[in-house]
Parts: sequence; structure tokens; C-alpha cells
Amino acid sequence: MTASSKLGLDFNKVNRARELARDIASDVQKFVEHHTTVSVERTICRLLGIDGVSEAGIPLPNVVVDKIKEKGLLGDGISLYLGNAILETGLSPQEIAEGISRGELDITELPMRNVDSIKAVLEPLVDKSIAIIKSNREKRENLIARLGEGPQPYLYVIVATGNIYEDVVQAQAAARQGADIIAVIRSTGQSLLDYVPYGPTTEGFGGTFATQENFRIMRKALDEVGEEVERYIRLCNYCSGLCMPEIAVMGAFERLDVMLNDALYGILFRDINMQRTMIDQFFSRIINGFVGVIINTGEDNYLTTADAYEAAHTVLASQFINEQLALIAGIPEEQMGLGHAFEMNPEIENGFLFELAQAQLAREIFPEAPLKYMPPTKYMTGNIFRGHIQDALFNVISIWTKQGIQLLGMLTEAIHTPFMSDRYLSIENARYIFNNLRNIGDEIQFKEDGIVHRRANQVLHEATELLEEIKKLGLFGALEKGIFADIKRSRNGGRGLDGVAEKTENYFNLFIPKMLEGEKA
Amino acid sequence: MTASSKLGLDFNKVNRARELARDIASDVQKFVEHHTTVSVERTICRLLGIDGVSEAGIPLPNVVVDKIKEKGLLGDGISLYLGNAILETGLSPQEIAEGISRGELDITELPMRNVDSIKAVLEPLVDKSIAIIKSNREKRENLIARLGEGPQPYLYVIVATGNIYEDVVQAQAAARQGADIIAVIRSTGQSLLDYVPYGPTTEGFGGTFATQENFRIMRKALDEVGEEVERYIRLCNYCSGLCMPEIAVMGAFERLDVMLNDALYGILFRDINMQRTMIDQFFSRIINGFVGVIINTGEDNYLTTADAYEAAHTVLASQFINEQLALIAGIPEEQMGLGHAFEMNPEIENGFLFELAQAQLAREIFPEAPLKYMPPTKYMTGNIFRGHIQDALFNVISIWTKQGIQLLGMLTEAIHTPFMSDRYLSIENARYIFNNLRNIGDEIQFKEDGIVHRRANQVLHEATELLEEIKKLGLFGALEKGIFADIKRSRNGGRGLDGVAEKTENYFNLFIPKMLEGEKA
Amino acid sequence: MSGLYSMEKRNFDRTLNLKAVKPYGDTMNDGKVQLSFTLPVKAGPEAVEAAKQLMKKMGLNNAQIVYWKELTPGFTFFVAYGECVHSVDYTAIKVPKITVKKMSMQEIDNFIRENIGRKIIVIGATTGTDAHTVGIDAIMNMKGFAGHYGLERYEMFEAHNLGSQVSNEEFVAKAIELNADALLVSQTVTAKDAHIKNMTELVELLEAEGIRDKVILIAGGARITHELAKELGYDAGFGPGTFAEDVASFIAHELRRRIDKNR
Amino acid sequence: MSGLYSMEKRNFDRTLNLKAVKPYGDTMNDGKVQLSFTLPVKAGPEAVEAAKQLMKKMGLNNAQIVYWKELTPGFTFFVAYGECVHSVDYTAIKVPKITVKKMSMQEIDNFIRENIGRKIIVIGATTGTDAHTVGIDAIMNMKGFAGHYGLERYEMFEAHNLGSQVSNEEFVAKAIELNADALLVSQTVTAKDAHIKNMTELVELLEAEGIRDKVILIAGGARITHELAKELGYDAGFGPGTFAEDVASFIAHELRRRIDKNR
Ligand code: B12
Ligand code: B12
Ligand SMILES: Cc1ncc(COP(=O)(O)O)c(C=O)c1O
Ligand SMILES: Cc1ncc(COP(=O)(O)O)c(C=O)c1O
Repeated sequence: MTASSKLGLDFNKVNRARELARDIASDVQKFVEHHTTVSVERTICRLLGIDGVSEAGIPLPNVVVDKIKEKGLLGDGISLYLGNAILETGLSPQEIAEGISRGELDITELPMRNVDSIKAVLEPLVDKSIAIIKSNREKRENLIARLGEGPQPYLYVIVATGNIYEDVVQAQAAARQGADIIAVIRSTGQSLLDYVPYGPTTEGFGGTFATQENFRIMRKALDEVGEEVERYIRLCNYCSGLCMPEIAVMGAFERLDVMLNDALYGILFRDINMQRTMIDQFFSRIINGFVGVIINTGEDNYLTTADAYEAAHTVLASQFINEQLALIAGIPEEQMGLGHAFEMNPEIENGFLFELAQAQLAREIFPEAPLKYMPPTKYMTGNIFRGHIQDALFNVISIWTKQGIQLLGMLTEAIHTPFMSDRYLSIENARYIFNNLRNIGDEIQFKEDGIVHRRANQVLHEATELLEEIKKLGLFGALEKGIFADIKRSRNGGRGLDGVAEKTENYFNLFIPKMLEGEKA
Repeated sequence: MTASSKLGLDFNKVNRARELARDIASDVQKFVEHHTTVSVERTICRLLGIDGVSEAGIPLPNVVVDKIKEKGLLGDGISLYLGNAILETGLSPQEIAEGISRGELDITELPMRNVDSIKAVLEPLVDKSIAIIKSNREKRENLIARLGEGPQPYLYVIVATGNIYEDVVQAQAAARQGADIIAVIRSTGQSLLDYVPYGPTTEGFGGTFATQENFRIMRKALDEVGEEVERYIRLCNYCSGLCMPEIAVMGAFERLDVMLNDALYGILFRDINMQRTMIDQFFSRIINGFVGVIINTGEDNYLTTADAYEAAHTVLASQFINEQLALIAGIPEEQMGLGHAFEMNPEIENGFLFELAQAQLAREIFPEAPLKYMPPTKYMTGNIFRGHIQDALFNVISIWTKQGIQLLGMLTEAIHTPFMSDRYLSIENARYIFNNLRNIGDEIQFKEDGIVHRRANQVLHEATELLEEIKKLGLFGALEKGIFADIKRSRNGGRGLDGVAEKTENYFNLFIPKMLEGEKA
Repeated sequence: MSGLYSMEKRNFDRTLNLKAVKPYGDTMNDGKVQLSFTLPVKAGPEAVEAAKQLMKKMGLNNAQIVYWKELTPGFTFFVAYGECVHSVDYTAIKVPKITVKKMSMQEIDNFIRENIGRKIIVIGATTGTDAHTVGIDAIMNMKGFAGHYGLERYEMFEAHNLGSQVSNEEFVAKAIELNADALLVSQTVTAKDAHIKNMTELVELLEAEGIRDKVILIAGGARITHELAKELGYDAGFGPGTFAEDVASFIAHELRRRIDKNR
Repeated sequence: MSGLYSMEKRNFDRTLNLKAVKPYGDTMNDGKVQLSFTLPVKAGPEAVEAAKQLMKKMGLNNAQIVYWKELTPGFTFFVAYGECVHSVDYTAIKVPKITVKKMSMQEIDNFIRENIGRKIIVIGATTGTDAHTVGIDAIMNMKGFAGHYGLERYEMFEAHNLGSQVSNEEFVAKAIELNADALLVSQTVTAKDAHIKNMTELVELLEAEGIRDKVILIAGGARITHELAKELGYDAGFGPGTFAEDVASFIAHELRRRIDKNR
């Protein structure tokens, strides 16, 4: 037993698990490095200043990238063709995109200049983007320094009216009630779209479309209310689905602070092709890391289909892997909102003690990470009164084990996306409990070799064994076997595989090295 | 620090406090032993078989006792006159009472026989009553042995429709949902009545009158539903106010299992004269002790007028005193439902830890007592959603510190006496939490010298100091100074003093020695 | 077709109209209301249908019974959501209100010194069988409530707190004896409308004694509103969150008004 | 007088009358209902009055606003209790119900062997953009749900689970390809009535393809009732707590009925 562990954890085992995860992640990374996707290339377009839609309403980044894809040139990367076109036409990327969209320009047909000169002409554009993003990061830091921020666990609530303007009303109300993070849930269909909608939107189902304009509207509203409540209010969206890196860059431009960002979620729950989304994830995480976004991973979702007691170790194993994948993309621990959830069947005797063990386990293994803790959802029912106390116990565990981000449970979880009053009641619930139990984590010890100790060590043990197995199978192999969330996915199935290409020797992406470096600086 | 204390309590201090309380109680007892009251004498009438009402609707025990009181003979005790009348008239006590009520008989005018012969004629009647009560105790024990009972903390709920028949519907519903104890709240006015109403009643305010017939109706209903749910369901009522011992004996006849029974409550919250109610309490507790009733004391109420953080030690001091007063009346620890309450302002930072300290403190100091734990009431508001989670935290502390009787909090506490659905939601709340946290008490330790330790030791210290002071003042003096509940009462003020008389040398009460003996057997 | 479920597109107007205010869930005028209630029928599809029909009668469309549970044979509890068809004209609402400007203890004492020129005599009590004193104590006792001193602390009030469980007869007798300017009645127990009965009886008694017009009659308590008090024939009513200043200002101004009127 | 508070003695009849069922708090026919809702107005006595008037319109007497809180400027949340004047004739309620007797897996397989004589082909999917699969999996997957095996385990069913996010077009194409006897549609997302649109579209598509009558069309999900499904043109609807047996019995009996009819 190590002195620093309240759970009597064997940290040799933790180290072993971490090593295994590192191997699993580098294995994936080998694959990722040799590939690109339409979404990655569209992201580069956006970073180079391309925005807006064609007359037919198609986003210009899509218009541009589709051009090279049609010709089978995706593997060369868009940078080459765009840079070349700049040199050839003297136009800006945006003008080039508009030209393509009007059918006046075919960038694949232009004479090809020397790669170094192409890179050179792109360099200032790249630097400009990098500077904008950096300044957003600084702006956030300054605002937090000036306004302050709520203590952890941050109170995280969602808004999901489908209408960005209505969302603003809800979001500001929540901030005034004490919320620290506002997440704008996306419309049900969006993650399967292979483009990002454009402009302000008012018609989503169960959520509001993620568009750059919507980001801007909400950012402004939260900045305003932040001044009013004298607390920086973080904005969160979903960097997942078929447009992971594009959303990352939109978020970087509009100063989002938190992003759900996990390829595994897309694979398992959206049936997105695993190759496609692992490649997308890498670039999206580089951007998120660089702009200082806290990413949230989606392990909590496993427990909506698998049983929380039985499958607890799969959550931990996945956190280990996500940690390593994030590190590769330059995300520091302080930005890793690794996910887990309070999803044990409420009928289980001593279920609370098992949840406590799991939450404390995550806390001790990832001490610097602002862990994202998800509320009960699966066992929430239409009995809103009981639901409210399930959420209360969830809040008790969170303050006890010092979680980072508390995704507030709603008493109406089983019924509808939150009403303004539901959010108020949830915030009140969390604030009451966090204050009333403030220092319980420092005050209380677990009995040696008791239920909590034994459970934590068992989960760690099982997670390590699972990682051994995944290492043998490879991550893709493990997904094919249905190891996570009881869901099986095939390597070549699911959506978006046709947007993947192997990089040619012509390929380059000027942003990655700069961002990875900037990260370290 | 004693090994057995989770709080690092100094048990020398506990012993010292207990000694002080013993002295305080014997001091009171000295006064009590030299006095009797109308209610004590009416109780003897009831024990001797007098029941029913006069044509004017006055209970016959009142008719009989008022007779000797009018004549200034109360200090002789009713036993003398009744026994003498039996010898003289050959009538039964009931016939004698009816005679008095019709104005045909004046028991104070009869020639007075020798005391030994009077006692002798009463003896078989006394034995008969004692036998009935004993058989009720055995019946309870047999039922519990056959049907079983819920685990502690017992789920205790109130019914309070004002109508005994409607109460039955509510009570049976609650038992089916899991309640272990049903308390029939009394109508607001009853405790100030110097008689016990008669027959079944359907018109109470905020509660239902305590009558022997109502006891019988409810007892039958609970026995029925007990068979159905295969659990003995305990019945509770209020042995307080101006008729303490009468209600005790009615409860003994109808097999009630739990009785709120605390003179201090009546003094402070009902402005009942302290001399009167201390005398009444003694006899009522003897009866309760003998029939195996668990008494509930009312310290929790202090915190509705005084502040729970500031006045926590007054609760503990009062528990010490009530323990000693109960021991004198032959009540074993297993029947002492000493009261305390979860009444800390919910806005206090770490308030939960202070509550935890207090509940654990009571648990360790009174290890055998089925502690009665009262829910939040003072800080309950019309916000029923928040109220439900205040009740949830209360349930958490109860299962954690192994309380005996959990008086379930209702989400509608600030609004109305419980609806059937309120009770359901509360029982669900408690059952969920008790099951989900079942073994938390065995699992968790408090940090040495942490917030919980310090708070517990501070409260113990303050309680001991307070007991030193009370010992100096005497209990009556302390009540005059407003030490409990911030309420001052004068020795000769309040209701019911005119029902008190000093015993003459003729006085005898044949029940007390038999019951105290039976207790020990 | 039960007609309970409307399939028409609900393209309601999403702008706020204060002349027709509707409940709000997450979109203006969506009408969303949460309910819970018990029906004395056994659980089952018929019970659910009964609950929906009841909601329909209340004017709640698209009734969703999101939870139900038989509490005991023959009684079923429901949690439900619906969309309210009714609206309220907010612009037409007039609520009787105590309009007196709020002053501090010192300002009030000064006001009385200048305008009345003598101490105001006030008696207070919790009447009937009601034993709740925390409310009346908050207003009257020296130490007051939440940092606001009670009337006993005011230099220009002579305050008598009779405590609780005071019968209306005793209370009126005391008012006459002390020649009180204002009577403060606290009522907490409202079960079976106990407070209504009790408060009405007091007014009748004061009228019978011919002193109703000689006193400022004030009621207070958790379920007392100014509106209700006025309906019952009181001069004012005070609910939760009242402090001594509120009552003291009202009494001082009202007494001054009466003195002026009688000149 | 606002008239909101009735001072008449409420001597209502306290016996249960199934022809006029009312909500129950703690006394038969007391009509007690709990509500919570938000109004888009700022907090204050006018807001409380507006809330009461709204309740009055719903037929809720003696409205008690027991809590209110301004959630954000211009939006006030209320918790309230009232006494419902409406009642429902419980004896007149007729709910469309699936009347098929429930059988075990083995009984169903035997029934099919004897009455249909071949495997029943079933396809299932969560359609539209809905990605919730737990419900349809509970019915179809081998391992089933809460100890009840899914259709894949039945010997006399050929079950195809297409998963989620299946467009109605794909679904219908697959139905034709496999010559399905029964189509199982799961719908969980109901925000903005997404399920209504989606389910209606499927019926239209089946009709356009001319195969609506050739299949047994079944919907299910947390907010699906048999009644709603019937309204939308489905043969049956199944809500929370459904097991594979329920669906399997229905399909087997319905198919048998159709075969008999077509003889
Ligand atoms: C404390 C309390 C008690 C204490 C009272 C101690 C005491 N000395 O007062 C004790 C434990 C003794 C008690 C007993 C009972 N109680 Co009690 N009690 C409460 C409780 C928890 C809090 C009330 C309180 O003190 N509020 C705090 C004060 C400051 O608020 P307030 O009274 O509203 O006062 C403010 C304003 O209203 C106003 N105000 C009040 N009076 C006046 C007067 C004037 C003139 C003015 C200007 C202003 C004013 O100013 C005050 C300050 O802002 C409530 C539940 C709750 N959370 O509300 C139940 C509650 C009031 N009790 C209730 C009941 C039924 C009882 C009993 C009758 C139960 C029984 N049958 O045994 C008993 C008996 C008492 C009796 N005969 O009246 C019910 C009433 C139900 C109803 N609607 O009728 C409640 C709601 C609990 C419940 N759900 O059952 N109770
Ligand atoms: C698990 C879950 C998820 C999982 C789904 C995993 C998966 N593979 O299915 C994940 C995390 C992926 C998820 C995501 C989302 N979810 Co979700 N989710 C839930 C949750 C917690 C439980 C649903 C569930 O599994 N129930 C258990 C099953 C067994 O019950 P059931 O579906 O009712 O099935 C039974 C019966 O209905 C019936 N049945 C069901 N289908 C069928 C079909 C047939 C033919 C038959 C006969 C019977 C039948 O039989 C089943 C067994 O008895 C609910 C909240 C809740 N507690 O209900 C929210 C909930 C359904 N989700 C919701 C939302 C909005 C989403 C998102 C759209 C949010 C977003 N914008 O990102 C996303 C995206 C998904 C999408 N596009 O659809 C909302 C829906 C709101 C509404 N009323 O429209 C809910 C209510 C939560 C909320 N309050 O916001 N979710
Ligand atoms: C990691 C992650 N990404 C994305 C989402 C949302 O999914 P989508 O926007 O694809 O509906 C979730 C849902 O909780 C999630 O956990
Ligand atoms: C010890 C005790 N006795 C009696 C009562 C009830 O009082 P009464 O019946 O006098 O209204 C209480 C109230 O909680 C109590 O705690």
C-alpha cells in the first residue's frame, strides 16, 4: 500500500497498465500517421481561411476537398493544391474556394510548382491562423485571471432547445444560477453529416446544430453573462462525428473551452468507421490541445449499454488508452476530462460504495485530470422525485472524490431535454451538496481491505488484464470483438471510410508541427 | 482515545455527564414522589376498569377524580376512595363511576374502612389489569417472533388526516410501501385538554384525536396489514400533554408499541406546568416501560426554535437527563428512543459533517438505545424538490450512524401534513438510500482530529458544562432560565398546575411497585 | 381516435405576449407544466387514460404520463407533463399591496416621535390552539430574526407578546385592558382551514365588542397573504420573509393616516 | 375580492364514485394536485397572482403557490398545490389494448409450428437519426433483457436486427428484400415530435410501395403507447417494460388471424 492512496492501490500495477496503454496507442498512431481524411483536409482549408457556403448551400471547405477527392488525390493533401493555386493565381484561399465553387477553377489542373515554394507561400497564412488561435487561448487565460472561475467540480449543464437564440436564454439563466460550463447539445443527426452546417440555426432535434455562427452567438452571450456574474463561463460543444477536426478548429476560432472529443464514442455509438475517426481524432486533439480546450472523453457511455458493475474495468481501461492518445496529440493532463459515470443499478446493495470506489480510483490514477463525471441516466425514470435524489447521491460522490467536471444530472433525464426549471433544480442540488459536504474528502478514510478497497483493486486488476488482451488484439481488433460497451464494430464497416486516404509522399500538414511545438512552449 | 470510539471520545467525560444527569434526575424524582395529579389518578381509574363517558360526554375517570379534587382530597389518591367504595357498596369501579356520574353516589362521604382491607379488595383488580398489559406485551413479542420486523433504522411515518378511518387507509398504504412504524398525529388542540376524548373520531385539525377506540381501530388495521406484508407494524401515539399517563395506559391496553413521551416537550412547547407534567411523566413511563413500549423523547424540537449548530449540546444534555429519568421509571435502554434531529441550516459549509458528528456522538454515547432521529423541518420550504434531497442527506446520515428510528422527512413538510403520495416518495427515498449505502458505517473512518472529531468532542464538552450548571440550578431552575430551546417557563406558570396535589400519608398507588417489579422480571 | 394526441404541427407564436402569458418549458409559449397527483383507481392502462382525460379537462394537451405507481390497491400515483392551453393577461393583474415605504428601525422611531408623539401599543399572539411561536417571535422579540430586531427593541413601541395558544377571547380582553393600537395575530396551522375560522372569529369578536375600528388588525404566517387578510376583514397580512420593519412601518403610517382622518 | 379563496365550508362527498373520479391527497375527493411550471414574467406578487389565475383556469381551486423563484430576469418558477374541480368517468374509459394472451418462448414456438408451419421473418431497426438501440436490442438480441430472451433466440423466428440510424428507405428496401412478415420500429427521440414524423413517413412509404397490408407493422419505445401507434396507422405499439414474449405472441396471433382471414 502506497501512503498516498486512500484505496491501498498497487501503483506498480497502475504503471503497468499505463505502459500497456502507451503501446496500444502508439500502435494506433502508426496507422494514423500514414493516413488523412476529407475532414482533416477541410480543417486545413478552414485554418487557411476558407469559410462560407456555395450557392447550393455546400460549405466551401467541402467543395474544395471534394474536388481532390473526386480525382483520387486526397492522399496528396489539400495543402499542396491550395498552396500551388495561390502561387499560380495570386488569389487568397477563400477566393480560390469561391472560384472552384462557381466552376471557374480546377486546382488539380494547374501546373504544379515546387513543394518548398508552396510551403513558403502557405507559411504566413498558417502563422496567421496559429496567431489567432493563440490569442484566443490568451484571451481565455486573461478573462479567467480577471473574472475568476468556479471551484471544481465545475457545474456543467446542457442546453438543447434546437434553437440557438432560445439556447442563449437558457444558458444565461444557468450561468446566473451557478453553472460553470454550458454545453450546447447537437441535433440528433449532426454527427453523421460529412459537413458542418453554416450560419445561425433554429431547427434542431434534441439539440442545436454546431455551426461556427452558433458558436459565436453563444460565446458572446456567455462572455456577457460572465461579466455580470463575475465568473468566466466555459462553452462546450461536440468535437465528434464525421467532422471532428473541423469542429475543433471552429471551436478554436470562437474560443470554445471544452469539447467532447472521443473517437471511440463515434465508433461505438454512431457507427462511424474506426479508421476514419481515429485519424480525425488525432488532428482534432492537436488543435484542442493547442488552444487549451479541455477534452471530454466518452467512457461513461459504455455503461448505458453494458452493466456498470460488470463493465467498470472497461471504463478504466479506456481512460488509460484515451490518456495516451491525448498525450500523443500534445494534450496535457490538465486538459484531459476523462469520462466516467454513476450508472450502477440503484437497486444494488452497497452500490454507493462501489461508485465511490470507482470515482476515487479514477481520481487517484489520473490525479491532474479534470475528470468528467456523468450523472445517472440509464436508471433514471419518469419518477422525477426519485431521480432528483439519485442525482443527489451522484453529487455526494463527486465532491467526496474531487471530480473535475460535474455533468449535472437532471431529474427529467428520462423524459425530455432540460427545461429551464430542471436546470435550476439540478444546479441547486449540486450547490447545496457541494457546500454542505465541502471537505468530506479530506475528512474520511476507507477501512483497510473493506468493500471500497477491494472493489477498487479488483477494477484495477481487471482493467490491467483487459489492456493486456487489447494489446494483443490491437485497438481495432478489440473493437471488433465488442470489448467496449458490448458493441461490436468492424474495421471496414460504419460511416465515413470512403473519406479516408493513404498519404502520398507529397503530403504535408504545416499545422501539426507548429501546434505540437506551441503546445510545449 | 478509546478503541471503541470512532470519534476519539473521552469516555471519562461521558461518565461524568451521566453522573451529573443522574443527580439532576434524582433531584426531580424527590419532588415527584411526594405528589400526584388528576391525570395520575384518572389513570388509576382506567387501570381499575373505569371507561366510558357521562351523559354530558365527560369521561368517567374525570367524573370520578374531579369529585375528590373538588373536595380537596386529591392528595389522598383515588385508590383509597374507590377501594373503600367497593367494600362499602359491593359495586365494581365502573358501576361506582356510573353512580357518581348520575349523582347517585358520593365516594368521599362513605364511611372509611381500614386501609389494608381497601388494598386487599383492590389487589385482584390490579392484578387483572397487570395481566392484561403483560399479555399485550407477550402478544407483541410473539407477533414479532412469528412475522419478523424491518431492520433498523425503522421507517417511521405519520398519518394525520384528522379522520381515523381515512388514517387507516393511509397507514395500510404506508405499511405496504415499507413503513415499520405508523404514528397517528394528534389534533392540534388535544394536548391541552385535561381529559381524553372518547370513541372513534373523524374531525381533527392537523391530526386525529387520541382515543382508546381510535387506538383499537388502528391496531386492528396494522395487525391485518402486518399479516399481509409479513412484518410486525408498530403503532405510535403521543403520551404527552395533560393526560400523559392516561394515554400510556390506553396504549398499554391497545398494544401500542411506541409513544412520544417527554415532559420537557410539554413544558417548552405546550406551556404545560412543569410540576404537573414531571409527575405525570413518571407514572406514564412506568406504564410504558412495563408494557415494552419504546418511548420517544422530544429533544429534536429544541432545534426548531434554537439554532442547531449553537444549541447542539443542549440536545445531548437533555438526552442524558431523559435517560436517567427513564431509568428511574424502569425503562430499559432498549426502549429509549432518545430524540435528536437533522436541523442544521442547509447553507452551512460542511453542515453535513457537523450533523454526522452529532448523530455518531449520540450513537456512541447511547449504544443500546433505538435513537429517534428527526428529519429536517425548520429549513424545509415550499421547494419540494430541494426538500426531497435534504431528506436524502438525512437518510444518508442515519444509515451511516446506525440510528434506530428514522422519522421520515416529507418533501411537503413546509406545506401540509402528508398526502399518501408524499409518504410513498419518502419511504422510497429512505429505502433507496438505506439499501444503496447499507454498510457505509462499517466501511468508513473519520480522520483523527478532523472536523467530525473536533465537533463531536466540542459538543460533548459543552453538554457536560451545561449539565454542571443544570445540576446547580436544578432542572426546574434551568427551565426557568430558558436553557432549552431558548424558551423560558416559570415553575408555577403554564397549564395544569391546579391538577397537582401533595400526597397525604393516606396515599397509595398499587400499580407502581408491581410494574417496576414486573419490569425487572 | 382519442384525440389526446394532436398531430398538427405546433407552430405556435414564439414571442412573449404579456396579454397572454403561458407556461414556459424551454420555448416561449410551449405551455409546459409538470403535475403529480393520485387517483383512487387501480393501476393499468385505464388509470393512465383517466389521468390523461383529467389533464385534458384541465386544458393540458399532449398529456404525457411519465410515471405511475399503485401506492396501495386502488390508488395510483402519476407524474405527468402537459401543454397548457390557457393563458393569463398579466397586464390586467392588480394585486392589493401594502404600499408603505420601508424604513429602518431608527427612521420608524423618528417618524412616530414626530407624527404620533407617543408610544404605539401593540399586542401580539398566536391564537387558537396553534402553538407556533417562531413567526410572531421573529416580529416581536427583542432579538428578532435574521439580523432584524423585533418590535420590543423599538423605542416607540410598547410591545406585548402573549405567546401562543391564546384564545380569541383572552386576546380581545387583553386588547381592551391595554388599550392597544394594533393587534398582531400569527397563524401557522392551516389544515382544514383552521386559520380562516380562527381569524374570522376574531373579527366577529372585535366587532361584537365594538372595537374593530379602534385597532389596526394585522395577521401573519407562512400561508397568509395580504389579499387573504383583506378578504377576511383585516387591515393587512404578512407572509414569509416579513421583518419587524415591514410591520412597524405599516402600523406607524396607518395610525398616522387614521389620526389625520379623525381630525 | 379575488374570489380565488373560497370560504365556503368544503363539505364534499367523501365516498368514492367511479363515475366521477377526482384526485386524492389524503381524503377522498379532496382533488389535490401538485404542479410546477415557469411563467415568463418577473417575480413578485403579480407573478404569484398570474400563477393562481392560470390554475383557476385549469380548474384548480384554492391555489397555493408554495414556492417561487426567479430563474433569470423575467422567468419565474412556481411550485403549487390546488384542488381540482374536474372529474373523470372511469367506468366509461375504453383503452385500445393488445388482448393477446401472453405465452412463454416455448409456447410461442409451438404455436407457430402448429399454426403457421414456418419461421416468421421479422426485421427490426431504430429508424431515422435515432441512435438508441437498447430498446430494440432488448426485444431482438439473443441475450434479451432482464432475463427474457430476444427473438433471435426463438426457433420459429428469423430475426434481422438492422441496428440504428436506419433510414426509412433502407428499412423498406430490406423488408421487400427479405420478404418480411413483421417490421419492428424503435423510436426513442421524441423531441419536437421527431418520432411522429418518422413513423408517419414509414407508413406512407410502405403504402407507396404497396406493401403496407402485407406486413405486421409494430412500433416501440419509451414514449410509444399502443394507442399512439394505432393512431399513426401501426398494428401495435409497445412501451416501457415490454419483453420479447409480448411482441412475439402478438405477431404470431396476428399472422395466424390474417392467414385465417385470407383463406
Ligand atoms: C417549528 C415548527 C414546529 C414547532 C413549533 C415551535 C414553536 N415554538 O413555534 C413544533 C415542533 C412545536 C411544532 C409542532 C407542531 N406543528 Co409545526 N412546524 C414547524 C415548522 C418546522 C417551522 C415553522 C416555523 O417556525 N417557521 C419559521 C418562521 C420564522 O416562519 P413563519 O412562521 O412563516 O413566520 C414568518 C412570516 O410568516 C411572518 N409572520 C408569522 N407570523 C406573523 C404574525 C404577524 C403579525 C406578522 C406581521 C408576520 C408574521 O413573519 C415571520 C418572519 O418572516 C413547520 C414546517 C415548515 N418548515 O414550515 C411545521 C408546521 C407549521 N407544523 C405543522 C403542524 C401540523 C404541527 C403540529 C400541529 C403537529 C401535531 N399535530 O403535533 C404540532 C403542534 C403545534 C400546534 N398545536 O400548533 C404543519 C402545519 C400544517 C398546516 N399547513 O396546517 C407544518 C407545516 C408541518 C407539516 N407539514 O405538517 N411545529
Ligand atoms: C442510453 C441512452 C443513450 C445512449 C444510447 C446507447 C444505445 N446504443 O442505445 C447514448 C449515450 C448513445 C445516447 C445518446 C443520445 N441521447 Co439518449 N438516452 C439514453 C437513456 C439514458 C436510456 C435509454 C435506454 O436505453 N433505455 C432502456 C431501454 C431498454 O428502454 P426503451 O428504449 O424504452 O425500450 C423498452 C421499451 O420501450 C420497448 N421498446 C423499445 N423499442 C422497441 C421497439 C419495438 C418494436 C418494441 C416492440 C418494443 C420496443 O421495449 C424495451 C424493453 O422493455 C435515455 C434516458 C432514460 N433514462 O430513459 C436517454 C434519452 C433517450 N436520450 C436522449 C437524447 C436527446 C440523446 C441524444 C440525441 C443527445 C444528443 N443530442 O447528443 C444522443 C444522441 C442519440 C441519437 N441521435 O439518437 C433523450 C431523448 C429526449 C426526447 N424525449 O426526445 C433522453 C430521454 C435523455 C434526455 N432527457 O435528454 N442516449
Ligand atoms: C464523447 C462524446 N461525443 C459526442 C457525444 C454526442 O454525440 P452526437 O453529437 O454524436 O450525438 C457524446 C454524447 O454524450 C459523447 O459522449
Ligand atoms: C415529545 C413530543 N410529544 C408530543 C408531541 C406532539 O405534541 P402535541 O400532541 O402536544 O401536539 C411532539 C411533537 O413532535 C413531541 O416531540
